[in-house]
Amino acid sequence: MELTHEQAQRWLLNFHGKVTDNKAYLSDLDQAIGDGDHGSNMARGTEAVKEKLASVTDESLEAVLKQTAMALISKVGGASGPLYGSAFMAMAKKAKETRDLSVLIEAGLEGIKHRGKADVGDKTMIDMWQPVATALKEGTFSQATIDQALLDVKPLKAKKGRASYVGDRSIGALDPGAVSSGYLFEALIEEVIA
Amino acid sequence: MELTHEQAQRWLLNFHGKVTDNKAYLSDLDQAIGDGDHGSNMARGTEAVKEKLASVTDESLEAVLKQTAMALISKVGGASGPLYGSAFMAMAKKAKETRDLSVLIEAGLEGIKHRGKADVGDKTMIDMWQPVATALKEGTFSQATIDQALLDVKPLKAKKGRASYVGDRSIGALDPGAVSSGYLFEALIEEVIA
Amino acid sequence: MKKIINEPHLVVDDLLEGMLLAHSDLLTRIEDTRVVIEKEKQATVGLVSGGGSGHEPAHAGFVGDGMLRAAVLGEMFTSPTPDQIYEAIKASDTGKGVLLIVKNYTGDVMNFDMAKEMAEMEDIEVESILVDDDIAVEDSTYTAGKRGVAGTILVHKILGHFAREGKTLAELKQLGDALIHHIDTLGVALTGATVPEVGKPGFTLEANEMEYGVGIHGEPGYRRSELKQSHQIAKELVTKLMETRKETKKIGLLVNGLGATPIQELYVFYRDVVNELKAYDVEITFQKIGDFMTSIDMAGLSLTVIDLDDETYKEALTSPVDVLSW
Amino acid sequence: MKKIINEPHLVVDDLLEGMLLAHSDLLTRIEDTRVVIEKEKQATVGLVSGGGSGHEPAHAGFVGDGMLRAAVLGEMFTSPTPDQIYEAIKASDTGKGVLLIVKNYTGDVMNFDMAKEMAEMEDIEVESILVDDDIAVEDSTYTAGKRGVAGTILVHKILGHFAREGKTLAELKQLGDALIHHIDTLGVALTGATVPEVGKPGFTLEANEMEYGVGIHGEPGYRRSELKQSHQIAKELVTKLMETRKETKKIGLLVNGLGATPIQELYVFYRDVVNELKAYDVEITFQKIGDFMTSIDMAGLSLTVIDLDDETYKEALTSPVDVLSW
Ligand SMILES: Nc1ncnc2c1ncn2[C@@H]1O[C@H](COP(=O)(O)OP(=O)(O)O)[C@@H](O)[C@H]1O
Ligand SMILES: Nc1ncnc2c1ncn2[C@@H]1O[C@H](COP(=O)(O)OP(=O)(O)O)[C@@H](O)[C@H]1O
Ligand SMILES: [Mg+2]
Ligand SMILES: [Mg+2]
Ligand SMILES: [Mg+2]
Ligand SMILES: [Mg+2]
Repeated sequence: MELTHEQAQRWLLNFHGKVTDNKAYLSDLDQAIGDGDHGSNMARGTEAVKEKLASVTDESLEAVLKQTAMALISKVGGASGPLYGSAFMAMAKKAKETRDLSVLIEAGLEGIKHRGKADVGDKTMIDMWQPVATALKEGTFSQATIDQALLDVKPLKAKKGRASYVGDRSIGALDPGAVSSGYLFEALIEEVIA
Repeated sequence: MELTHEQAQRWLLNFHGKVTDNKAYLSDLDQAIGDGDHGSNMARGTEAVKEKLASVTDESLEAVLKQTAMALISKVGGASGPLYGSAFMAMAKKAKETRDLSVLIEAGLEGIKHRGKADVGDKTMIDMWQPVATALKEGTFSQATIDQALLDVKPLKAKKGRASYVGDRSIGALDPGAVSSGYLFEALIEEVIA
Repeated sequence: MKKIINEPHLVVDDLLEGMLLAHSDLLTRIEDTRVVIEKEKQATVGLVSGGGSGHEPAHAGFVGDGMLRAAVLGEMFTSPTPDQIYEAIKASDTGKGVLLIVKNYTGDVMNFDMAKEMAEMEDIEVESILVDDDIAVEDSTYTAGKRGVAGTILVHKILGHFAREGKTLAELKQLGDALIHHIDTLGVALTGATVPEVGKPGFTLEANEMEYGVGIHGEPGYRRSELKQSHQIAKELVTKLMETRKETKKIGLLVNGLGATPIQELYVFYRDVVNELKAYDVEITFQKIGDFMTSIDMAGLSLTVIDLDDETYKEALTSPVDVLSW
Repeated sequence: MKKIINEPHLVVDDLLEGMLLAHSDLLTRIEDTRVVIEKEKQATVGLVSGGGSGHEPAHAGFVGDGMLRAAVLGEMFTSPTPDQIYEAIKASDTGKGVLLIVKNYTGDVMNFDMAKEMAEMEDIEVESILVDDDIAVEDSTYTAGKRGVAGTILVHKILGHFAREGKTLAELKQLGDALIHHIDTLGVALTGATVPEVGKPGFTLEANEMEYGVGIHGEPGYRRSELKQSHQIAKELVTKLMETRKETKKIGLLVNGLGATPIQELYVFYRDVVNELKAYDVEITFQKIGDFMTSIDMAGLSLTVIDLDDETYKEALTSPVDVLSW
């Protein structure tokens, strides 16, 4: 499946909507095992993405993804800013070669892993990106992929980011970055796949 | 009625007992219209009086009163320290001339008024000392004098000391210094007059 | 009551010990007293201040070259006793006399007066200045007069400067008496202060309440109100403090935290004060932001305004000093 | 949440504005950024630090001659973004390169790294030091590593001194990497910290509870316990901090308030720390007591120990600086 720049625009606007609606919930999740700012961080960031996209004149997928990356990098801060930013920057680079959605998401995932030096099972957003990337490649991606990933992330013990400081207390909790990434992929289903 | 130095000793020890027993109550009264330390101040002071009196070798009324004054001045601080201290210092000076109880208390009262530049009706310890001094002179002093003074002090509005800052809010409250002075005169009844 | 302390009745001794352990290069203690005195004394008039404890860093944090010679620490919120003040006076005199800087509270006034009487009997020259900068309190025959609060620190600094310059006791007394009319303060609280030995706050405010015009011993103020935003508080305080300043062209500001207020809030508030002052024809030529005269663990702050049209005040405020907390 | 602020999302802008209004003689702001930079730059290596806001006076309070060249302020408890850090780097370079002093938090590390990459693309020489003094956290493959907390201030001071002395970027990097192994910190909290936009504390402690080993962003620590007395807390912290110091003969101490702790408690605690240290064969040759690296309005404190057998560290810690909050 190919991703067009119009689709990408709709996808990111939809993501902004979901994050805005769930800002308090994301911060609550972060307060339990982190520092309680993931909701405000992502709301600020996706707001900036929305503004940036409104003024993108270059009608290319690469431009949409790159502007998204720049907006996230320069507005979010914290851990999630560089991570989401690196994901979209990697996707933008990959968009020079291909518009294949599964390849792009795979590139984004690699961007996150490279920037955060984390991997599957560390209880981070990677535990959402990885199953989604795999499912996309295998053609099995659906809402069920996201739901399952959220179930799977809960019992993990955090080994990266702030949540690693609470040790065993992180077991049983949802990871805020995995949840916000879940919104990203729900938006993808709604705007691109469905 | 004459005051002996043994009586004075018993009087002051009894006063110490009453203050110690009612330390928390005095501080509570002070917290309502002042700063909440009158109980600790007076407990610390009368404890010092007790210690000082145990080591008084000069068996004279003047010595007992003077040592009491010194102990109070150097241990209480706040407003009540100089006031009680000045009262006993004035009584000690007067004891050079006379042992007459009503004259001595009158002298103590003058000491307080002079030091604190306050007078009857300002809602201070003077509103206890004045009626007691008058009653002693007129030979009518009894527990009823103290009880009546406490009733009379309540409706007054404080014009001196910390309590003056709360303005009308002091109306209806007991004045902590009047109450501690009430203990002093109850002790006088128990040890000297009864 | 949540505090990092040992036995509540030991707080004053413990903090004093800590202070002296930490700053033994600068400060020492007169034996068997709670008097903190500078180690190196110049042959100038000695400035002595003090009062109840609980206002840290006041007053010991202002002892040193260019400010106070000695500070007397009373029990928590309770003025020190005359014998202690007397020891401070004696040790501070180098033959040039001693100036007492007293905050206007009944207890402080009486205890410092008695100490002064004691010192005069020993032929030490002593004068005193009564600071009463708190305009929350009416100065009338129905009160003990306005209270001395955070503005006292500015008196320490200015008179300390002039003492170091070699002014005589009589000159300092005159300067001080004139100076205090140029300093006004107003405070607000979000919480009461808890004296360790009492164990509960002096007054209680609901989660959405604040109090205007509090003193530094947890005395309640002139109005309880719902919690306001910083700019609204700034407006009320600035309006009241500028009322009597129609002629003033230059002012200095002191934003003082009351003990539990984070520095970030002091800076937010300072911004709003400067904003409010735009409506007035004054220039801010000096400012100081931090914890100087606290009220134990009270959340809140005070704003002090000092007239600085007299250039010597500004000079005195900005000269270097060797103290812990200026 | 009781705070003297305006709209919660404006706190960082408001406090920054207040700070710059108050200290325009010393500090300025890079236009359109939240970067605070010293007005007069020496031609030395520029030290740049920063992080989330809420740690005031860190880091802007340490900008000036002898410490930092610039500080980058992020949102409350959120590391600043790479573009802002990059602006700070650019403005801090005088051709001698720039040293980043970063507290070890995933977000800070990544954002500073990205900024470093951006600067290197512009041919600015940049090195970075990662401070991880918080021994409350295990440094293992199962954590993001030890955190950077109050000890960072000592790194600012020591490297700031050496930068002023003219050391090169490579020398400073080497000195810094060695230095961080000599600094350890442990913190305790009596209350959580409330991020203004969140409106409730990061964690809640009962009236009789405290937490050992907290971070400076309200991260919970290693143990919750009933409220202890100061000397008991001192014992636990000193024991843990001295465990790795069998050979050390001279140490420095930093007692740091976390935002809502009155100075009086810091001094009580300092006394107890000195008492506890009597059981060890060490001399305390430097000490610092106050609010340096706070956690918004958290009640609590941290204790930092630095090895000072190396005399140059002591010299670097005590040289004069021209900053707001050292
Ligand atoms: N090293 C890492 N690799 C991948 N994701 C990470 C890493 N560290 C943190 N995260 C993600 O970032 C999220 C937290 O983001 P956020 O709260 O915005 O930043 P911060 O932790 O700086 O406050 C976590 O829930 C987690 O999913
Ligand atoms: N000017 C004064 N004259 C007489 N008594 C006074 C005066 N000022 C205060 N008092 C008395 O002192 C009492 C308060 O004493 P205390 O609480 O020990 O001191 P402080 O007010 O300094 O805390 C008041 O209740 C009042 O009776
Ligand atoms: Mg977070
Ligand atoms: Mg009282
Ligand atoms: Mg008192
Ligand atoms: Mg954060």
